[in-house]
Amino acid sequence: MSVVQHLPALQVVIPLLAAPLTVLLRHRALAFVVALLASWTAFGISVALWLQVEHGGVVSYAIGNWPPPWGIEYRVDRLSAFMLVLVSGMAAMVLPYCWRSVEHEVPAQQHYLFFTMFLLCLTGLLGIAITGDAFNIFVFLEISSLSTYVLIALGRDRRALVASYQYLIMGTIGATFIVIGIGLLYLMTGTLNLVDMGQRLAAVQGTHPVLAALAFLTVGISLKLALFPLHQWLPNAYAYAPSPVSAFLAATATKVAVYVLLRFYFSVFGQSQVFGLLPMKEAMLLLALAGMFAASTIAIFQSDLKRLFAYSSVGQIGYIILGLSFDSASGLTATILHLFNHGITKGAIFMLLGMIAIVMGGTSLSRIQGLGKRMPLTSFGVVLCGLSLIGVPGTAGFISKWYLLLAALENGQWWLVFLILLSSLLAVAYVWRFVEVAYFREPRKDTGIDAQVPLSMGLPAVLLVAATVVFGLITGFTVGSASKAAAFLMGGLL
Amino acid sequence: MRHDLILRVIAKLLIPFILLFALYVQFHGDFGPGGGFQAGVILAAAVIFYALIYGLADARKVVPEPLVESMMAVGVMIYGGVGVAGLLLGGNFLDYFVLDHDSVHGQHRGIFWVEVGVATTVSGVMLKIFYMFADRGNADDE
Amino acid sequence: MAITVLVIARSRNLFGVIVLGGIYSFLMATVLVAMDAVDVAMTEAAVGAGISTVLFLGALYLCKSEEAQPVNKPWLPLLVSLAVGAALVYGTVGLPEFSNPQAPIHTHVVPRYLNDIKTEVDVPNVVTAVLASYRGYDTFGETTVVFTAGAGVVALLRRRRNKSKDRKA
Amino acid sequence: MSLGGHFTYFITIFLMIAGLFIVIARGNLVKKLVGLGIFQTSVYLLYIAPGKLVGGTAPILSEAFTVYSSPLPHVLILTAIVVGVATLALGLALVVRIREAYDSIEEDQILERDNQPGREDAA
Repeated sequence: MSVVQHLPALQVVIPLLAAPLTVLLRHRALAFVVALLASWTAFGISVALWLQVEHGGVVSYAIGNWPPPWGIEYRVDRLSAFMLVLVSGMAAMVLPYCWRSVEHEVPAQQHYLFFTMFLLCLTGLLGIAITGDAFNIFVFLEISSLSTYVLIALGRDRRALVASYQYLIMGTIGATFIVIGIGLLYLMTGTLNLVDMGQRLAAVQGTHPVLAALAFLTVGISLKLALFPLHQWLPNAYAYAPSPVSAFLAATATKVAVYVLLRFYFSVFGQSQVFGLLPMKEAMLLLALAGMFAASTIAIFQSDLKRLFAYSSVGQIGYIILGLSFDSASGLTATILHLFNHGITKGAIFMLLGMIAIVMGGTSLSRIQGLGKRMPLTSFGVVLCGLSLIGVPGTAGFISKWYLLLAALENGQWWLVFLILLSSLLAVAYVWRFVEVAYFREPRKDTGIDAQVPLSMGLPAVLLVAATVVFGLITGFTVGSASKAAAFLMGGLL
Repeated sequence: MRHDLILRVIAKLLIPFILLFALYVQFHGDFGPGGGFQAGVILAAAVIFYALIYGLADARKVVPEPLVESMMAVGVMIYGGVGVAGLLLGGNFLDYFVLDHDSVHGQHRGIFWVEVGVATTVSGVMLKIFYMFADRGNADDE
Repeated sequence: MAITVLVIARSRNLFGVIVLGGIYSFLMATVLVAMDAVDVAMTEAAVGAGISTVLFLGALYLCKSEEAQPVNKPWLPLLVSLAVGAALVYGTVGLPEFSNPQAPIHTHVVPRYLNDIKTEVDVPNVVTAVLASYRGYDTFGETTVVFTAGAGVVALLRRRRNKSKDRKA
Repeated sequence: MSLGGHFTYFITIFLMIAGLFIVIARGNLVKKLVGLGIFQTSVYLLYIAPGKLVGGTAPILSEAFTVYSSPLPHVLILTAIVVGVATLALGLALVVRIREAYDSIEEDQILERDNQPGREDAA
C-alpha cells in the first residue's frame, strides 16, 4: 500500500485522533506539540492532495471499502482541494500563535483542552470540505460547531458566554434546517451520496420537496455563513472569543459554510435548478448588497476594533455572495477568490488585534490611541490588511474585487460596479477610524503594559500580512485554482 | 438519603443487574436492538444511580475522575484504531474486510471493537458531564 | 404528544416543563416503535427521557426554576415559525405517500443492505450493520461529537483553583 | 395524494413549528433548549416515518419476515439523536456558567446587565 493513496482519509483522521491524544496527555506543552504536528501534517497533506487533483482530476476514496452510494465517500475535487489548503493552512499559521496567546486569554487549567477543541474544530472543517456524503457533512458540521461554541466561551469576558450561547442556538437551528433539507432530498432520491443525489435529482427536478429542500438548505447554511439578516451571532462571537479563535474562525468557518452552499448548489441541485426555478439570483443580490452596505455602515460606528472588523466580515460575506448571484463562471471565480483572500486578510487582522490586546490591554478605540508610535509594525500591518479589505491595488483584496467588477461588467450591470465602489468607500471609512486613532492621537498615559509581543505570535501574523500582499501581486495560485474550480462547478462535471 | 437502608440495599441489588443489562445490550446489538451507544448510556446510568444513593464521594472512589476523562479519549482512539488497523493491513480507512482472513469474520471483529469504542466514550462522557454538573452544585453551597 | 408540546409552550414552571419534556420523549419513543424503529426508540427513551432530563434537572438545580413573564408579544417568532411550517407543508405535499414501497428510499441503496447483508456482513440487525460498517464513518464522527461535548463541558465547568484570577468582568 | 398519506408529515410539521416557536419566542435560556430539543425531535419523525412499510417489521433479519422497514433512516437518526444530546449538554453547561456570571437566565435581563454604562472598557 502506498501512503499517497490514503491521503484523503489521513487528512481528517490525523487531527481527529490527535484530539483525544491531547486529552490523554493532559499537559499543556505536550498537547501543543501534538496539535502543532497534527496541523502541520494536515497542511502538508492538503498541499499534496491539491497537487494530485491538479494533475489527476477528482480523487475519490471509499471509506471502509464500501463503494458509494452504500458507504461514505471522500471526494476531493478542485474546489474542495482549494478549501482544504485554505483551512489547514490557516490552522498551521494560527496554532503557533496560540501558544503565547492562550496564556493571556484562557485560564491555565484549560490550556490543553483549548488545543483539543482547536483540533476538533479543524477536523470538522476539513471533514466538511472533503466529504462526498450529505449526512456526513452534517456530522462534521456539528463537530466543528460544538468545538467552536466551546472555543468562543473560553474567552475571558463574561459576554463571551452569552455570545457562545446565542451562536449555539442559531447554529443548531441552522444545522437542523440543513438536516431537514438533506432529509427531503433523501426522501426524494433515496441516496445520501452527493454525486449520486445530483444525478438522481434530475428525474424529479422542480418538484415541491426539492424546492423546499433548496430553501431549507439555503436558509440553514446562510445562518452558518452569517449572510446579512442572519448574522446576529457573528459580531459578538468574534468580538469576545480569544483572538486566535477569532482569527481562525474568521478565516475558515464562514468560508467552509460558503463551500457547503456551493457544493449543494452546483453539485447537487445544478445551477439551472437553483437559478432557474426560484428567484434565487435576485434574492441573493439583494441580501448581498444589503449586507455590504448595512454591515459596513454599522462597522463604522463601533467603538471596539474587534467588533468593528467582525461587522466588516459580515459586509465582506456580502461580496462573496454577490459573486455567486451573477450565475456566471467569472462571478463564481470572484466568489472563490474572495473566500481565500478575505480569509487570509481577516485572519491576519484578528491576529494583529490579539497582539494589540496584549500590549495595550484591550482593543477599544479609546485604548489604542497613539498605537502608531507604540507598536509601529503592528499598526502598519493592520493598515495593510485594511487596504486589502478596501481593495487597493497591490493587495489580495484588490484581485477579488477586480474579478467581481469584471463579472458585473460581463453581465452589463453598470450600476453594480458603482455600488461595489461605493461600498468600498464605507470600508475606507472604517479603516480610517483605526488610522485616525492610531496615528493622529497622542497615546493615553494610563494604558500600555510593558509587554513585548512574543516572536511566536508576531511571526505568523507577519507571514499572513505578507501573504495578503503576496497574493495581491502573484496571483497564479489563487486565480488559477479559483477559475478552474469555478469552471469545474459550472460545467457540472461530476 | 445517605442513611436510608432500604434504598441502599435495593441499589446494591439492582446495580449488578443494570451492569449486566448494559453488557447484554452491548454484545447483543448484532441480533436485537441496542449497541454501543445505548450500552454506554446504561453503564453511565448505573454509576449515576450509585452516586445518587451512596453520595458523590463514594462514586468517585469507585470510578475516579481521571479514569473517566481517559475513557472519553480512549473510546475515540479505539474506534480510530480500528480504522488505522484497516489501513495498516492494506485496506482503506475503517476497512473491516482485511481484519481477518475471512472477510465476513473481519466485519464482525470490526463491528465488535467499534462498538466497544463507542460505549467507552459515551459512558465516559456521560459520567464526566454528571460529575461536572454535580461539582458545580456543591460549589454553590460553599 | 401535540398537547404535551402546547403545555410546554405555555407553562412557565421550568420544572414542569422538563418533566413534560421527558414525557414527550417517551411518547415519541412509543411512536418510533410503532414505526418499526426499535433501535431509535430505545435510544430516544434513554437519551430523551433519561439523560436529557437528568441534565436539565441538574442544570435547573443550579439555576432558578421560574420563567419570567415575557415582555414583548411573540408575534414575530410566531410568524417565522409558521412560515417555516408553510414551507414544509409545501415541500411534503409532493413527497411519496406514507408506506409506499415504491418510494425512492425503498428502491435505491437500501435493497443492498437488506439483501446482501448475509453474505457481506452477516449481522442480523441491519441497523447495527449499517451503523457500524457501511456508514461506520458517520458513527466515528458521532463518537467524536460526543467526545467534543464531553471535553467541552469539562472545559466550561471545571472548577478553577484560583477563583480570584478569572472572570474579572 | 390523499390526506391520510401525508398525515404523519403534518404531525411532524406541527411539532416542528411549536419547537421553533419556543426557541425563538422564549427568553428563558433553559426553555429555549427544551424547544430546541422538540424541534430536533420532530425532524426524527420526518426521517423515520417514510421508512415504515405497513406490514413490515423492524429491520432485524430473520427467516420469518420478508418485508422490512428501511434501516438507513434509523441509522441517520441514531446519529442525529446523539448529536442532539451532545449539543444539549453543551448548551446547559453554558447556561450554568451564564447563570454564575450574571445571576440570571433570562435573556433580556442579561442583555440589560451588559448594557449598563461604564462597562465598555472594563477589561
